[in-house]
Amino acid sequence: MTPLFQPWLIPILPLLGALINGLFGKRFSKAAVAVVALTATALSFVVACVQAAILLQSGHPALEQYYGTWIQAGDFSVNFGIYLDHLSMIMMLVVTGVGFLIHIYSVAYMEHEGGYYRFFSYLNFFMFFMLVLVLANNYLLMFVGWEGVGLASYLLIGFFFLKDSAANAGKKAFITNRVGDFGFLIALFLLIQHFGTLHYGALLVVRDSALLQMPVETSAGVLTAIGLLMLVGACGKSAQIPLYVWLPDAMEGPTPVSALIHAATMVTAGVYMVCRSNAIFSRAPIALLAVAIIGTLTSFFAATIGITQTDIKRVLAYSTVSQLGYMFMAAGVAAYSASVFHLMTHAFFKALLFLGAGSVIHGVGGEQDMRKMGGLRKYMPWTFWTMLIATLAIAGIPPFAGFFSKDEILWQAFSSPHGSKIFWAVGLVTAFMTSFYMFRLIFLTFTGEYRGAKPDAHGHDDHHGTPHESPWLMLAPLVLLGVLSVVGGWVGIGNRFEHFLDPVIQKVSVEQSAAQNGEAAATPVSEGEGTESKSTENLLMAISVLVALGGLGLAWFLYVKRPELPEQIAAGAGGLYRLVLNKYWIDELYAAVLIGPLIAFSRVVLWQTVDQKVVDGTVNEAAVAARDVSAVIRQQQSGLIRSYAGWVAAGAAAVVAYMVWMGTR
Amino acid sequence: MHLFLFLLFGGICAGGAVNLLIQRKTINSALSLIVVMGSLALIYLLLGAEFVAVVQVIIYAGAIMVLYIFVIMLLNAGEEEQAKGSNVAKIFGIPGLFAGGIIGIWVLLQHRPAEQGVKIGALYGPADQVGWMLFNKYLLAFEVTSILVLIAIMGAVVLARRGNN
Amino acid sequence: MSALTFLIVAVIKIAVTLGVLLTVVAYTVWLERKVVGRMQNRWGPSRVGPFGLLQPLADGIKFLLKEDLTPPYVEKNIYLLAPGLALIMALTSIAMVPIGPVIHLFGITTPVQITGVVDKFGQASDINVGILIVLGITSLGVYGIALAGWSSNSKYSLLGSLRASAQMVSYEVSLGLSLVGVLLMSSTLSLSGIVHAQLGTWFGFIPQWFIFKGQFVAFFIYMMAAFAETNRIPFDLPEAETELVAGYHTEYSAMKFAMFFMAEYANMVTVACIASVMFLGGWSGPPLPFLPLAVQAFLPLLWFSSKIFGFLFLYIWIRGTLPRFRYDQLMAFGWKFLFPLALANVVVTAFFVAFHAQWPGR
Amino acid sequence: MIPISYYLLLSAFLFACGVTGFLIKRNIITLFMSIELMLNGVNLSFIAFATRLQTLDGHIFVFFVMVVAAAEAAVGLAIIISVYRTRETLNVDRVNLLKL
Repeated sequence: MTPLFQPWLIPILPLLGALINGLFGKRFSKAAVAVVALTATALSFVVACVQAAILLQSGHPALEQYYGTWIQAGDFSVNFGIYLDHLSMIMMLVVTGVGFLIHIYSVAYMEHEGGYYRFFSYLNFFMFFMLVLVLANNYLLMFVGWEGVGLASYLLIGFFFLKDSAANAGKKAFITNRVGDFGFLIALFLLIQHFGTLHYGALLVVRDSALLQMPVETSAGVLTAIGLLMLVGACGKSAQIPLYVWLPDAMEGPTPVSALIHAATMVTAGVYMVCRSNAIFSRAPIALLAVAIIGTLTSFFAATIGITQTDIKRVLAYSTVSQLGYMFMAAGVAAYSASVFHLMTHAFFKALLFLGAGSVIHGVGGEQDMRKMGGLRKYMPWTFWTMLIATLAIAGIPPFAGFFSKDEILWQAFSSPHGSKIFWAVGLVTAFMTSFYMFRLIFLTFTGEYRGAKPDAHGHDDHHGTPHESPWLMLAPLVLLGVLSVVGGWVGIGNRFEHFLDPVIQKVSVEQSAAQNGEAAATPVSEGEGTESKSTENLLMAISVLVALGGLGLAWFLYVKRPELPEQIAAGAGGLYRLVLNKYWIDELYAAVLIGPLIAFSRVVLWQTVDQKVVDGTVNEAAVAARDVSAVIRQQQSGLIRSYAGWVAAGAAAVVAYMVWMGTR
Repeated sequence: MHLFLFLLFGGICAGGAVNLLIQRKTINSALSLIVVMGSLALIYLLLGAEFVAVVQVIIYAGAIMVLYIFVIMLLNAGEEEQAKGSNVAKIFGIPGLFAGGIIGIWVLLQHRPAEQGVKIGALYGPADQVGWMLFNKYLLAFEVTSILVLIAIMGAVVLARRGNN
Repeated sequence: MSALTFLIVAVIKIAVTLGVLLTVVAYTVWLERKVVGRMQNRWGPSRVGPFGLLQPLADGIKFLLKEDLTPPYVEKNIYLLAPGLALIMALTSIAMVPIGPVIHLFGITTPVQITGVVDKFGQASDINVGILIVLGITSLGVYGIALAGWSSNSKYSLLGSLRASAQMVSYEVSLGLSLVGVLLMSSTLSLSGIVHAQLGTWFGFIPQWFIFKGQFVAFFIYMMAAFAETNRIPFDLPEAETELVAGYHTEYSAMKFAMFFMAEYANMVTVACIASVMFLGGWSGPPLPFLPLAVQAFLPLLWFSSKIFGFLFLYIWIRGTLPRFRYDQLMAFGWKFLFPLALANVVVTAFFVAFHAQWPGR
Repeated sequence: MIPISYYLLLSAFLFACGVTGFLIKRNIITLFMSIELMLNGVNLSFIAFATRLQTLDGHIFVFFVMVVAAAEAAVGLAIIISVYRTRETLNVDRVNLLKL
């Protein structure tokens, strides 16, 4: 293997940056902190590019490197190691690349915030764990990264920890994620119990591994259980129903954090995990179906909420949830390539959207309500154009990146043997809504007249005065991401990307399929062949483009042509509107159904009964009993040496007497 | 002859031990103890343990008891004072002691028929053999003891030194 | 040898040795006064008899006739016990010392040593832990001094005996260790055995004494420790007359005082005996074949007494030369100089003994 | 030929005297001396058994007992001195702060 293959550098560099900034950053100037963080990330990106090139040139499906044993317990062992294949390569490049751009953006964005070094230390810290998650060669190491990004996410959501809402949002994200982790952990236990290893190679790749030899489960079985539990974990991390509630609140964090963690990278960890575990899911159709259903539902559900939100970041947050739902839907129909493809393009345009939103918020002095914006196009043209590109991308209008990936997903949902027309239909409706709310955002923010606070007559506070364009340091990442949002999807032209992940996908062999049922075995597993399906695909492509344009048009009609109409519709819809505006009262539902009873149960049963009466009572009674007994016994502890000696002598005499008695019996 | 010597020195020994108990003055008790040790050394000689006997004199009588006498002189420890103490010693200790002693004697007498006598000087215990055992079979114990003594020295120095303040 | 003969011989030996010893003690006092007198440019005793030679006799008579005072408030039993204890311990230890070789007198063969006997092979043998017994008895000698000081119920006495007991216990360590080298080389604890190990000469005239065989340092350690053990100047802190009047025997008078006095000088003689036995070859010496046979028979005794005399003279000489130490200097010297030096001597000797098996006796 | 039980009886007697002394004496120095007496009693039985069993190990044990006794005496007496300095008494019954 080439000596340049040193993938361990990729996670270690951000860790170094985090350590340097975390330990000494307080004494550094802001410039020095920024240099350290940026250098670490940039170097990491460069190394990642080199490693990717090595992988592609080597011709191997995967490269692996070991760094030592972590756990050794009987036959079970866990290593530190890095596993680089096409899947982790894409993730790695996205994480380091987008991460680097967002680091640049943050330098300017966080300029006036306190805890500058802390922020960059956390950010690098997050990069480290995200890369551990992505590059790990076994599930346990992946879990380390999984938990680590959770921690970093918690720290960064609660970055403005003086604000109650930020601190609470951090806690909410953390606790919600714990529910998911619970499922993931149990899945790992099951894997250990049934297969005795967590190593990707031994588990998922080696031809004769026990897992790959298992037949497809027609009814619920071990793999189904593992898959469903993994899905729980993925739902937590990737904000899917029913664990999505933390993501919108996570917008309390600084905007670059939302862009990096809650749009481009961390939240896609669930998708990555499902794709990584494709061998498991492919053999557990029920779990796969659950993935697809949850993904579809989430994407639709979040899109409806997105339509009514007025906070610019929350619209994007629900949009993220919705897009993640898309990815799950793709994974659920066994179109892992499409899923990862969308993951990549989404990382580009959603990061761009968030950064643009950040730029907007920065430009209008911290305002996040879209109703108080408007007409910003002339104040911040760069931001407008880049955001427009991102919006076109997410809406799925060719030739922007989102079109290719989203179209791929819809086609797979339609045509895949695991897919269904229902998924396709719901996805299409969602695409329409996506297009609608995204253009609603653009029109509300950038067109019409500025509705925010008018500039002060004296203009003494320019930060809260006239909206202004952001500094070039923030715009440069926007432009770069804008370019990527345009061209990022082109790799998918002609289905080139469709087979990109094939080395990673462990196809269900024919015999295993035969074990499932004869009908499925009769259909070719490799899908999408023949001119008929090609024409269908083109037709579907046209439909989805039309739908996207329809969303655009509706948004234009409602928010540019007849801006008074939305109010009337909202009033007309009445209850439905309020229901959607308040996010279906899901948070309140959780509070009433889960949290309230839990707290009441904890208070009455656990605290007042178990803890106070049983535990405390036992302890107290034990102490009281000990005190009472001691009060009697301590009489003999007179402090007089000779009385002690007397006791010793008496005891010795007793022992001697006993021994004599035993000896003469 | 040997029995006579044993009874003589044993008697002196026992008398010294009893005297230690009876005497009220600490110095007299100490002198009785020296007598006990000296007569024990002679009994060791009877048993053939000449090296042990001499060492008994040098270490016990010559060093340890000198230390006791020294401390008695230093602290001018005169008559024992009468104070009301714990009765536990009297209630349990002495009866226990008597019981133990009676049981012990009884056991010894029980086993008498089976026992063999000890000839005077039956075991020749010269210094070189003792030394050989000490530095071979019991080397570890010897070294550990040296550490113990070192610690004891340090402890004594620390304890006996007047406080700095 | 029948038991009766043995008993008679033993009694004779004891009587002769004790008599000689007491005479030597008495005349050591005379010698000291005379020599110190000359060193200080005065005459010393000169009135009683020629050269004052009868002075010890006169002293003895005086001690016997003086009133025997017993001060009030003393611990009477111990007060009376102490001088006897001191003297007995001092006189007993001479019993182990081999004064001469085996002699044949009136058809009886016996070594000139109280505890020595001749076994059935005609070899002289004595107690095989003899040197240890001497050390043990010497170590018991401290009781006389300690008890005397304490029972006198006097501050001077108490201070003196405190000093004495601390000093003697301390220096006993160095004293014992200085002998270990000799014991290692002779590989016996028997005093006559040690003397036998030093018989023989190099080149016909240099005697193979241990002092010439590498125990030079040990000899000087022994000497200094012995001075302290016997409470002699420069280590006579326990009876420092300028500070403590007379130290532990301040309250003693007449014969009881004389007993302490005799004990001290007897100890000096014992120490000299041990020194000559351990380091200077005991009764051995260079052969003088040119002397008549009758004189040659007495040569061992002659060598032995001359060594004792030389040692005693050294005692007196040093008394006339050196001032007294301070007490802390005394303890520091004992623990910080003599003790480590003696240890080092033991280690070095052990090293050589282990690596040169050709030493005599191995 | 002296039966070994004689030695053992003497040993037991010395030990018992030591225990009794420890129990009835009040002077802390006397207590230490009682301990020495007990140790001596034990030593006697060691030597007696060594002679009886024709092995020198008993002698070795006696040496160790002596060394330990010496160490104990050194430390113990140092403790006594420091106790006397602070409490001005040698009566163990007055040195009883270590209670309750």
